[in-house]
Amino acid sequence: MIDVLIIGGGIAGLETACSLQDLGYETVIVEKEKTIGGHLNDWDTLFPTHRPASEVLEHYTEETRKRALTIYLNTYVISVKKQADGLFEVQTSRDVVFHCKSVVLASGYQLFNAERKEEYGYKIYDNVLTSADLEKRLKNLQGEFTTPTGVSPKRIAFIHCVGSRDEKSGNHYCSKLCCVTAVKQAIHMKQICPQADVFCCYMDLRMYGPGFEEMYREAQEKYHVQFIRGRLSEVAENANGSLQLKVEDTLAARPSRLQVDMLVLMVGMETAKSTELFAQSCGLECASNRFVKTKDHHIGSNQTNVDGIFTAGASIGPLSVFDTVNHAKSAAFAVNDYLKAMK
Amino acid sequence: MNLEGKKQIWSSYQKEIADDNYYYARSCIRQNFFPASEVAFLRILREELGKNIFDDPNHTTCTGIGYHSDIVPFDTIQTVVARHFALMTEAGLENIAISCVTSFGMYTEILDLWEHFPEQLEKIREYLYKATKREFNIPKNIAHTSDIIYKFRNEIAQKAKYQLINKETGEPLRVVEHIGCHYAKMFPTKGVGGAEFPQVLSGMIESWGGNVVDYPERRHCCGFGFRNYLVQANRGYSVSNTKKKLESMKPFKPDFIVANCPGCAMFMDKWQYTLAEMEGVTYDEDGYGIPVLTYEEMAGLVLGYNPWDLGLQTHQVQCESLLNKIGIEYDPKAKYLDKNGNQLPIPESPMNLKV
Amino acid sequence: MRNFGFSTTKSRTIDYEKIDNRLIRYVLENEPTFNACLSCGSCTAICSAGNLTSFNIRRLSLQIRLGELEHAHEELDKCMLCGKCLLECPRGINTRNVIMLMKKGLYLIESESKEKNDR
Amino acid sequence: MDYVAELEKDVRFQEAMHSCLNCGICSAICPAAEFYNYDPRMIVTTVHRRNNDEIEQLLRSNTIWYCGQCMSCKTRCPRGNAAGMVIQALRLLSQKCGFFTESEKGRQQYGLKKTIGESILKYGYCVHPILVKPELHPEQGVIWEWVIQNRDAVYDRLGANLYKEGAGAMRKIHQKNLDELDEIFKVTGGHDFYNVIEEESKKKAQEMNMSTDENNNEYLLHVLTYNSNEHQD
Repeated sequence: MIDVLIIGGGIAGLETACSLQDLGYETVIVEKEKTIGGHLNDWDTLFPTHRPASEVLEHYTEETRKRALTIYLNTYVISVKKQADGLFEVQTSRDVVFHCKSVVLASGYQLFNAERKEEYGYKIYDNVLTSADLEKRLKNLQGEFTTPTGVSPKRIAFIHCVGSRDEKSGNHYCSKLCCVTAVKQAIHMKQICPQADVFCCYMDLRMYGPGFEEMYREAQEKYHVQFIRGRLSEVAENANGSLQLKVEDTLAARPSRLQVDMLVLMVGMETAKSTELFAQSCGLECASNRFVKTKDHHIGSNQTNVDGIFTAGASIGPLSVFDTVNHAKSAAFAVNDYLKAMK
Repeated sequence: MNLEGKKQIWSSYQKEIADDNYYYARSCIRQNFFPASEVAFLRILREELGKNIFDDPNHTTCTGIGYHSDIVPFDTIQTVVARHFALMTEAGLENIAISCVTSFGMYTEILDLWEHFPEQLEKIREYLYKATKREFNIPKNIAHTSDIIYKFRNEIAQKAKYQLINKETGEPLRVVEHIGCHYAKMFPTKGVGGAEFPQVLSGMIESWGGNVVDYPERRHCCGFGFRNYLVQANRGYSVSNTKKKLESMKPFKPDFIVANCPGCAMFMDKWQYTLAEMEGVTYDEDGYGIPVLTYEEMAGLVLGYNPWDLGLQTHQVQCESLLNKIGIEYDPKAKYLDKNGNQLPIPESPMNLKV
Repeated sequence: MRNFGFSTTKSRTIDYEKIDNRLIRYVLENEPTFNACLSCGSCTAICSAGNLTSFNIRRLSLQIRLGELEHAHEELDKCMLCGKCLLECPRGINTRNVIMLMKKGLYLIESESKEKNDR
Repeated sequence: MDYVAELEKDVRFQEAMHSCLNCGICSAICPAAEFYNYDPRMIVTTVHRRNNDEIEQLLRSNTIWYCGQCMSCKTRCPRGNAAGMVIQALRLLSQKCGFFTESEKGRQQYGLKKTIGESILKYGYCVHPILVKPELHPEQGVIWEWVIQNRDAVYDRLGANLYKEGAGAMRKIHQKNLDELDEIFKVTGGHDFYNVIEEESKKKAQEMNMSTDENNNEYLLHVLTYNSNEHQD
């Protein structure tokens, strides 16, 4: 009998597992991918400090190794059944059935598929990227930065709220991390392409975390990133492969036209498809944004409507690395309380 | 430009288009400016495709232009549209084929409204009965006439005499497609390919050998803008919007423009004349303008119909350069003959636009 | 050319290809804090001149960023240089100096183009 | 009058007016915003503020008459609004209240009623060759002039059935069908609405010292051709 089965080997799952192990519980992580670390593997640097994401990954790799955590890679959960005795039976793709006292859902999020915003021409116009694509490009960058069509960019635009605060995409909620990611990436682009004009088209700038506002100010003052208050309406391709953007400058109350060499779509976070399926299979309640609904928004954000199933990280909604690590730590305490009460 | 991305979008917007047995709703603007296009449409359906389509003398305007000029109340246009449904029902038909894009948008909007507000549908049923003693069924399928040509584009391609290919160079013609705003902008799922990358015309163009030109202002309105054209004092809006499109497409050197909306086809043609006469500008290299076709004319040409039967002589921008590029055989002397072969007077030439 | 009773209209669209950035460049070079403007409108809300006239310092700043200088001169003359905006700005921008630099920069641009014309 | 309450009775308003994010996605692609001093976003925000005086001001202004009804705004709005449909509701109310004659662009409703409006009932079409007179439509070009000069022969050549019995393009709409159309206008308030436009316009014409006689309709010519050119800032 395992104490805690953790679904997801991203930083939320790893942090929860480390903390629970330290509290003396036996844990097992199941991860559907072939490596641990989740989305962090694809990320170049983290806001607001611009530190390499690999540093955080290395930290968790080391902590995981030290504790010799049990991790099943390439394994996904098929079903979770709560039995009459309150214990869980978890079926996985490995033909292994796990029996455990509690489950932590740390399955995270998925990025909005930008193809759904047809008017932005993602996967149609070559120089339209997502924020995640840009991170990958930066991570693997060797030599001079060029756009997908091989141009050294003179003008770059970042588009906030792609697949967020948008009923047309089915996501009415704010993804909250895209604003600060855009500012981070804008600064990064200015650092490596100082000759380029960089624009951010935003609706509201949500600089909610420590160091965020400071970074925003740095983008304005030190890097001269230009902020246009307006949401991108459509993208089209010019004869030379550059892009024409149409966006209202709402502060001037006039339409504007912007020609750019590269466009970066700040894609929002959605509940992971696997989380949705999992929630259905074990009767977890989801909120109107399709993320898992927490039992109490303020004082029970790790608990769900099913006793014994807990959440850690972005399965409850868009969270930063900072938020995720904290949420995962508190998940460990919530599980601890539950298991203690069980004895 | 990545075609795979477009195909992905197209696959999610394939609407159902009836196979046969249509009630034909004519268009005020198309009948007026392109009567031969409606003739060609019926000919293609009946003679080339062997379909049954009923051309009813009893239907009237849908009043859509009046409605969007805000002089016809919403209840009134709904009842006029309901009358057309009644005529369709009385003819024993269930599928309606609409020639006008404004009408198509209206019919779509009205059906959507009735779905959300069933009490509105009941009210209109009462109005129609009170006014005409007629009753109606909701159509099973509504399609714009360009949807129907799109549906049978491959059948047409099999019968084609010509392809949209430059005969001299063997290169596909560069075609600008223009979709009427009310085709899919209000209800993206009701248009083939959706609102952003409509496939209805590009599907025809590609099946018939041409290449579609995607230029930055492709989605912009032709500039009709109802009251903005209908009232002379406002026409600056109309021509300025068309100019914006023409300027944007110019660097792509299109061989011709094709539209599925009758008004758009007319404006893109006539405003090229106006701009040439008013400002001395043309949007091709040689000063003749870019020929503009309706999709019926495009289909007719591909099928080898006589260009003068299709009414190309009534276009302001002359189409001969296009006919020559494709290698279409035609009799230049027959351009201004009447039905009985008598010579009509030759039209005057514009000051600046070359003919 | 023929008169049709109407003519094409100039587009109101802001075209970033064609922005005249002479004045804004001058102001930013000499008062870099102005880069940090949030367009929040605090300055305008407290503005003495704005409460009496149509003067809108937030809008004017934006117009200058967009290179629209036609009305800048007469607008700037409406400012009473009371400096209340300076107290209000959440980003601590020296708004008073910004106004002064706008005036000075505008003067420099105007005299430069006059010189060109005279030549 | 409580204008918001009036607007809310309009189904189009109910369908198209939700809370606004002020993101400007509508204005960015609006053909009218590009060529007029107009911003559909501001229309929605003004109406959303529910200030009766502000709405009345809007109903009396040129602003609501600039929209070209292309409905491009409807495609894009992230909240499912459609400024173009809110405009329709405002225009209806402006006419019902008689405010439309107070603005240059609003007064043009008379011209639209006199041309398109009357054509609908007389010919059964919104547009008819008889109405697209080259002298009123010089922009239609020399070929259109030729079409009109040789009207019957050209339409005949093109397979139309111009103003004749039976089916076909531009056929004469049978009187019984025109009667049905007329009856629909009677039952659904179409005629009443035409009358409101007519009466309010005549009042205004009198005020402006212009005749509205059938033979010398100065006011009609004025509303169709006058442009103060004050529609851009």
